[in-house]
Amino acid sequence: MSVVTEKKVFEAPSCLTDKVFHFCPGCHHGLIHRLVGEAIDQFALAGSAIGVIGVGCGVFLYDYLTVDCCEAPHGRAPAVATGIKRVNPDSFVFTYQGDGDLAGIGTGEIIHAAARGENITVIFVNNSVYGMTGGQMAPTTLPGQKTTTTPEGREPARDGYPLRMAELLASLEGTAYSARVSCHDNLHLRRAAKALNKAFRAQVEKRGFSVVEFLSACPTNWHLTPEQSRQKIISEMVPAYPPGVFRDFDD
Amino acid sequence: MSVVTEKKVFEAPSCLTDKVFHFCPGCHHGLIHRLVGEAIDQFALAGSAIGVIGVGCGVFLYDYLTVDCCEAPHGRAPAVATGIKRVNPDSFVFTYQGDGDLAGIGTGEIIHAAARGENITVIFVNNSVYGMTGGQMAPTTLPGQKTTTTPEGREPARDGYPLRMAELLASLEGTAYSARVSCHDNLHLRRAAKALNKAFRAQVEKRGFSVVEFLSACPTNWHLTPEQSRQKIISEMVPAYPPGVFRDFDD
Amino acid sequence: MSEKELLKGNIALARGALDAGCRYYFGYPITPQNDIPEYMSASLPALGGVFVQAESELAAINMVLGASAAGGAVMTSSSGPGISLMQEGLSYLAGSELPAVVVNITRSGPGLGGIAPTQGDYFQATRGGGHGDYRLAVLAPSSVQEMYDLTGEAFRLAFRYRNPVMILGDAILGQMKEPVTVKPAVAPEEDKSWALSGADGRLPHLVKSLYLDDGEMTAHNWKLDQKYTRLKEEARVEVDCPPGCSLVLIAFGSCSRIVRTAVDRARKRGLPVGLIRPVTLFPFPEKEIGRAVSAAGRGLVIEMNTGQMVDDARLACKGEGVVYFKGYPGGTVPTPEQIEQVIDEAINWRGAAECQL
Amino acid sequence: MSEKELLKGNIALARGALDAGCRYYFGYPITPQNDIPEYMSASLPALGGVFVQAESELAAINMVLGASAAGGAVMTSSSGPGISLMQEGLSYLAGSELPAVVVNITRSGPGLGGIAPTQGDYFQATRGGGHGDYRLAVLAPSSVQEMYDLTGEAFRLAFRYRNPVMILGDAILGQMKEPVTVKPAVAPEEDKSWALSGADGRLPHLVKSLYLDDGEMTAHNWKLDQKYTRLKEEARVEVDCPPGCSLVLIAFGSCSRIVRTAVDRARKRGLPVGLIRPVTLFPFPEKEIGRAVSAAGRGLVIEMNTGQMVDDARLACKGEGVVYFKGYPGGTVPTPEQIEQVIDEAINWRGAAECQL
Amino acid sequence: MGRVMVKEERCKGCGYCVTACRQEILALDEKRRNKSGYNVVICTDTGACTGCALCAEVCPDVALVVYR
Amino acid sequence: MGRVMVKEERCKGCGYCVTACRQEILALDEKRRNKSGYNVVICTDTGACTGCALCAEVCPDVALVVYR
Amino acid sequence: MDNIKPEIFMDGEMWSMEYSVVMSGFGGQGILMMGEMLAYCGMKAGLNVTWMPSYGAEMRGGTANCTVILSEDRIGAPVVGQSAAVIAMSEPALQKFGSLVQEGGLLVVNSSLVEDDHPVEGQKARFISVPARELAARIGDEKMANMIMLGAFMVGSEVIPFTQATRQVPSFLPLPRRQLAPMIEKALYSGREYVLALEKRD
Amino acid sequence: MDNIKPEIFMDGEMWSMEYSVVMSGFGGQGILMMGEMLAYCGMKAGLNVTWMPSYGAEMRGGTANCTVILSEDRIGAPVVGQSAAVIAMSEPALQKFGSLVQEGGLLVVNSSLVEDDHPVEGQKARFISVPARELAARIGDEKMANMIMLGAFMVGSEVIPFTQATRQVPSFLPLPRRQLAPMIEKALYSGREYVLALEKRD
Ligand SMILES: Cc1ncc(C[n+]2csc(CCOP(=O)(O)OP(=O)(O)O)c2C)c(N)n1
Ligand SMILES: Cc1ncc(C[n+]2csc(CCOP(=O)(O)OP(=O)(O)O)c2C)c(N)n1
Ligand code: SF4
Ligand code: SF4
Ligand code: SF4
Ligand code: SF4
Ligand code: SF4
Ligand code: SF4
Ligand SMILES: [Mg+2]
Ligand SMILES: [Mg+2]
Repeated sequence: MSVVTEKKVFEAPSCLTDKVFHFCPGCHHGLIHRLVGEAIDQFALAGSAIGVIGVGCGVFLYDYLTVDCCEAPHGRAPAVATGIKRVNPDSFVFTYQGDGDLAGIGTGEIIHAAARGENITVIFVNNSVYGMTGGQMAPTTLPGQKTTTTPEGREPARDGYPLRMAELLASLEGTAYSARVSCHDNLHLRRAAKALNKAFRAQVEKRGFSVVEFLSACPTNWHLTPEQSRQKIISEMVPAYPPGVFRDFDD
Repeated sequence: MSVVTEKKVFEAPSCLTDKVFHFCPGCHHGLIHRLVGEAIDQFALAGSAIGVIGVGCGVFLYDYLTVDCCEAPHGRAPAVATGIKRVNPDSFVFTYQGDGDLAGIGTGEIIHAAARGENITVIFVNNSVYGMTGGQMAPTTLPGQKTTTTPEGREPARDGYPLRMAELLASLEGTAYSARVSCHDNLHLRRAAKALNKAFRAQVEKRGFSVVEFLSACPTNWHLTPEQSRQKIISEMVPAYPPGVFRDFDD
Repeated sequence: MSEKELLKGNIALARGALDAGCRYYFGYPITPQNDIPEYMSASLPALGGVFVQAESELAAINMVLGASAAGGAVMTSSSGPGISLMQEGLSYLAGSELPAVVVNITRSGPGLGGIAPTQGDYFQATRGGGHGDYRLAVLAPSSVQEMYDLTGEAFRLAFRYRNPVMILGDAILGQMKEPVTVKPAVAPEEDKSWALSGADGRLPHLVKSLYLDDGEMTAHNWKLDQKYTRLKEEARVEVDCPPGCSLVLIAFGSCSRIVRTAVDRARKRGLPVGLIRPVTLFPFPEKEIGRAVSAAGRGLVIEMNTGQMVDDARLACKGEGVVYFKGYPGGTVPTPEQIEQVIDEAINWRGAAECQL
Repeated sequence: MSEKELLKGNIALARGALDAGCRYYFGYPITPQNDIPEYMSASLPALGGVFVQAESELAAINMVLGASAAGGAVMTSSSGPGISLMQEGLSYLAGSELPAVVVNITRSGPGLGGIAPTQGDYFQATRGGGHGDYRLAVLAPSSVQEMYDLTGEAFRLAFRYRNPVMILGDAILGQMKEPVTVKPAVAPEEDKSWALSGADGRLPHLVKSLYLDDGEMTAHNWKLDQKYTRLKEEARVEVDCPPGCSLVLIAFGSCSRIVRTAVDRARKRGLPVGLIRPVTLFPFPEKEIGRAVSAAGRGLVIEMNTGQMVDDARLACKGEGVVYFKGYPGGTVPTPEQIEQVIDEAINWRGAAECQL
Repeated sequence: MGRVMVKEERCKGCGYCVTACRQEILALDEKRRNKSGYNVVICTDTGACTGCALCAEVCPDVALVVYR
Repeated sequence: MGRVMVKEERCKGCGYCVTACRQEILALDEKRRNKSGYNVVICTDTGACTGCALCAEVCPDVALVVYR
Repeated sequence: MDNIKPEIFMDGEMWSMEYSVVMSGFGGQGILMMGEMLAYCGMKAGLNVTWMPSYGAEMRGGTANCTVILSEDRIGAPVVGQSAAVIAMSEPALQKFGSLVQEGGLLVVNSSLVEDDHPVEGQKARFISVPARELAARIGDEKMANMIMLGAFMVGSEVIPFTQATRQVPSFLPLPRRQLAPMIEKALYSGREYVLALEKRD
Repeated sequence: MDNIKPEIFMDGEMWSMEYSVVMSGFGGQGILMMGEMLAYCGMKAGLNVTWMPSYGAEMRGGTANCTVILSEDRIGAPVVGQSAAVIAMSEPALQKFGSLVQEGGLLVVNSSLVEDDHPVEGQKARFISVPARELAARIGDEKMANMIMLGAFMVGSEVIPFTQATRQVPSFLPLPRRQLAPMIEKALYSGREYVLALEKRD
């Protein structure tokens, strides 16, 4: 037993279940789940939030957060969320999507949800690969990065250039808030929490579409240890995908 | 008969057939067909060009230009063109797409073709409505504009904001050339021809993806006379969709 | 009785939806069904409902999925190519057991095809357009009145069985105007306690179709299968087979109207012919068709395609009686005279079971 | 004879494609077929071919359409949901009469379902996944060797008939390794004079499926229909029905392997059972199945779904003989013991035609 | 100096050329319609044509040929 | 002053917390594995913990609870 | 319904109490509305009716057409191969649809826009030529040409009792356009009188 | 093929010359490769073989398994309900797959990672416990634990003639990894010797 004067200064958010994450060691999906849970707690949304979950390693989010959830077909979470939000405008509707999901197959849906200014919040996990399917090239894969479908490294002239979604979505009029954050150290995590808070606020205050892009490690498909993965975020992901706020309804 | 010293100073491009266009009076599709034909003539591409035709009022382009053509499912012309170009890299491959086709259903395909730097040329006809299907709202419909599915006028908070595709595509690394032009007067038409020439050159010189967006009238679905339509381009379309070159491989 | 109105099929359908309580519509333009979204866009806001023109049919069907998951009475409509694009979503709707009404005012295919009336999407509608073991309930109106009535019925079935329901029309039914008696049925109160609304004071709800644990998916498949078996109670059919008829014509939708005319004329000429019109294509009225064809000995399926429902008719007969087929694909609507001629040939046919008509 | 190699089904399929001259691959990742794009991405560049990972299955099938229109020997592969997304494109390929090979390494559905082996996409593959009157040729390998061999065959059929061809496998066939004899067939030179290459010194070529003028579409539909009739020559089936057998089992793909084991065992126990394995699902080997079942009097279809091919088997029998069905949907692969038990029940069944197994 | 030739069956009477012509010598013939039912454009003062082709450039139906 | 509690069955031994701790008092226990087979993290000097929670903040598996 | 002349629309086929008319012209001439009004009046007269328009890409290039069928029996297909009557309001419409008219049927053309040499069809069918634009101009609204044609058709065909039909005009019009009713009635009468005068002359 | 002991894998079912083994453990332990090598050796011994891996989302959470079947007849399903043998290289693997072993079958566990109290299954099946990590460390490469297990399994089951199988190692390896052959052979032998020693002890 702890001494009586001791207080918990860090614990899991209350809307997080006890179930152990199925994610690989060092995978940031779990961390992002926790941040989402914290934001839900901060705004007291556990009773009104509805999560729309894209297909990817995050597909089991509903096992971890005690909120209503809906599975969306791969890439279509923004459309599904639109349907939900239009029926329940007072629910807090968020999507949780990987980079294959959002920037690949779901490009049309995310752009038009943003263009419509759909009052939803998008959690976007950019780990530069298709995690769940075993590490194929994603639209966000860096030039030169080896994946199972770019065995010699992504060659932009043949395989295309990476997409910077936070910037792209920020350029649309319906977007109230768009930011990119990273998960690789405490400083960036604090900024991430702040961005998420703001994105949530955008919806709560009915400002329009909000999105936060998280730079996230996939040690398994990067074939790196967790610590090496963290270093890769710092040295490769952050330069290619600079963290920052690209659109803010307060500006 | 004309006097012997007389020379033709303006006639139809040689790759244009004699068939009378099926377009409505004052519709700029025909004009854009002619400009495309002129560009094909200028680069002597009639024997190597392959057109990929989106579904829309322009779907019968193959009746008017004597080049090989392929119909694409609605919105998928950039993907079809990718398939053709990858098999025949020395053919000149262009798509011809409306704004519903390119900026609506085909958003994913156009963005990824641009991101891949696919060495094709896109002719994009922005008439701010779905012409062929009878005048429904397009992604490019202006705020307040009445269409058959926005009978009270497009209300951005409900129906979304217009997309500016030339700018959006210009922001992608694979894009070699992106410009917007207008069809409403001689000055703008000359700029349009120049832009088209440059876009063609981009492909001929293998610079990557090129696109020209044409502001175009749809008198029928705007419920205006041709002259009123021209005025609407000047007073409403041009301010909302400023003509200009947004990316140029020569810069 | 309220007075008749002269309504276009698509409009009658849209009004049928509104009268059945539909308050959410998501769709994308395509000929020949544009009247539906246009009418909905003009009507829904005033009813407190929502119309969204989606960026594509793919987006539309997924908005439908979301709206349905949230408990909304929701509809979309499209035609041929657009319905093909919805197949993944339809499979998800069925797998997640979500109620929704999906309208297909067909065109001729494959590909871009044409916009003339055909019935080439029968297979897609009644079995396996999308992946996996699932079925849609499929209703086939044959008049503008039924465009109105069956749409109400579609919403009832969708909620009762928590399953997507398809209305299969064509350009004739969508574009034509006919007199209609508009008479909203009282929609039964449906249990929507499963819907997503925020887990306030209750356990979270989950709408999903992913089942990875051992045996889970198998159990889910059998559960759905049982639902489709239960659905058989809802089979609807119009049977007009006078005693002694030796040939039963079978046709649905707009095609059945022309066959109706031909059958009436043939009877006036003393020919012993019957007519069966399936109103539900799934569940297929197999009992009635099996009974009628085996009694008459011969059936004759007329479709505006190259032969699709004829499979179901033959399966329904279980070999008791032969079933001939005559098809009119590609938008060339047959005339009653042509059908009469086919009836004559069929009646006089004395050769093998397979009759080339 | 070249030596055997131990190959994974997906890899055997990819090598079969390359050996058949496939030089263009467009696809999008999905379990359980990722080995195919991965192998293609590593192999094609060195062969002067092209691999493009498309942004979606929708884009992939349309890249396939373009590559095919340009005369390329092209393939894509996917699974369940991804194949559903390709339905519009497949309909266009068929309508435009373009050759292409499309692989479906199925998962269980509907919806996201599961990734375990099932055969729930039979309907979608054999009829009407997309809109309009069209058919794919469908091949159903049942071993890794056939994953290799039938892929070559698929390319032959695609070019011969200018039609998309589907290979229908599942996770067992895709993920399993077995010994394979790799022996490229000599691909026949195909006429590609119709392809798009630029109208240099000739009239322009046009690849299209839109037919709006009176009667054009109808003519096109009948033309396609005749092609599908011609395709019947290509029906392939493995028949093992010893004289005197009173029950014929019918199964395809991975499921047929288990049924094979069960049939062998049942025969050892003296039971008079036969086995038919359709290798082509479209064209369906209706003659052989009709003949065998009517001779035996009874058929028993075993599928890893809730009942799809059984329709074709019943149609093939034209009522001469009954056809029972037993299904194993959702990824629960049956054991030979279970099938043996079903055989026993079927053999002993003396009741009505419909036997609940 | 110049001359404009109207391909009447192509002309749809949109009037774009009328606006474009700086010489103001083009007009729609309100009395005559072509087979498709459109009033076609005519040159009201053939002598004044400069052959500048501004008219042909804006014609969406490629209905004009200009000589100089 | 502070104390960190490891939920061992959640910990996957990624080591992020080890790097994050400024007191350098966290380490992976190379000898012990949890049920899932991961080496779990331990606090090597319980007295030195400041309760700053930097470790918990970076933990992707929400395996740490911090008291102060 | 005593005003309906069965001998016109039962033409040869005793069992079919069906009368069909194909109306055609340029887009903007009000072809579809003309057909709708006929169908509406038929409905009000207690008949079964169908109205089937051209739609979709057919309409590009500025043509429009519709088919109206009136019948005492239920109606099968709302489109026909051959039609009891054809109304052509433009030259291309006459070219395209004129040949659909049945032997002994009725062909009504807008002589304001159609060259006046009687077409081949005129030889097998009754031919009525109406200067619709001029007549419309005379009553002060050129847009009423379609209603002039309808009036002419109604007396020419006698498929619908004229006065009874004319009384339905106000209820046919949606509220915001109801003030047009008097003008429409005037146009219908103008068409009627033109034909009656013609018949007297013959 | 005289080394194959039919009594082991024909266990009760005369008509089935089929032997199946389920191999399981953490991802990264080389489970799939271990199975492949067995299948390859079986193929080279002239047997029909199938190898079926876990795939897709099953692999998240760091587990891996595969099933190998060897048979003189053609093989039906490449997966089994009950298996003649189970190899478990981790505690969760044992928990999940241990119960699949048939009555009288063979259970081989990696005692380096599995707690040493004999599981229930040990009571109905033959149980071989191999300290694979320690043995691998002893030959100088901890990554060889899987090959140690395979060697142990091969002698324990006698499903494949050991020496003949071992000779296939070089050709099994893809060229760039062929230099690993000696180390692998060493590991196979180490596993074999451990089991032989055990058997002597018993
Ligand atoms: C239509 C469709 N296509 C493909 C898949 C297979 N699939 C599942 S998850 C996934 C991508 C996962 O990548 P990402 O979205 O980046 O998520 P991550 O796992 O990396 O977090 C794919 C392609 C699918 N389920 N549905
Ligand atoms: C999948 C699919 N959905 C819808 C349609 C119907 N459709 C044909 S053209 C078109 C849009 C035309 O608009 P646009 O692309 O802007 O071209 P425009 O006619 O205005 O030039 C639509 C929705 C179709 N053919 N296919
Ligand atoms: S595969 Fe990558 S994204 Fe998926 S759980 Fe593992 S580390 Fe995370
Ligand atoms: S509808 Fe519009 S876009 Fe189409 S041809 Fe007419 S004016 Fe042009
Ligand atoms: S060529 Fe110039 S001057 Fe002559 S008609 Fe045309 S615009 Fe007028
Ligand atoms: S611009 Fe062309 S189509 Fe228009 S009026 Fe002049 S000549 Fe005729
Ligand atoms: S709370 Fe701070 S000092 Fe204590 S272990 Fe964690 S990081 Fe180290
Ligand atoms: S960060 Fe969490 S999961 Fe990683 S080692 Fe530390 S406690 Fe364990
Ligand atoms: Mg990812
Ligand atoms: Mg448009």
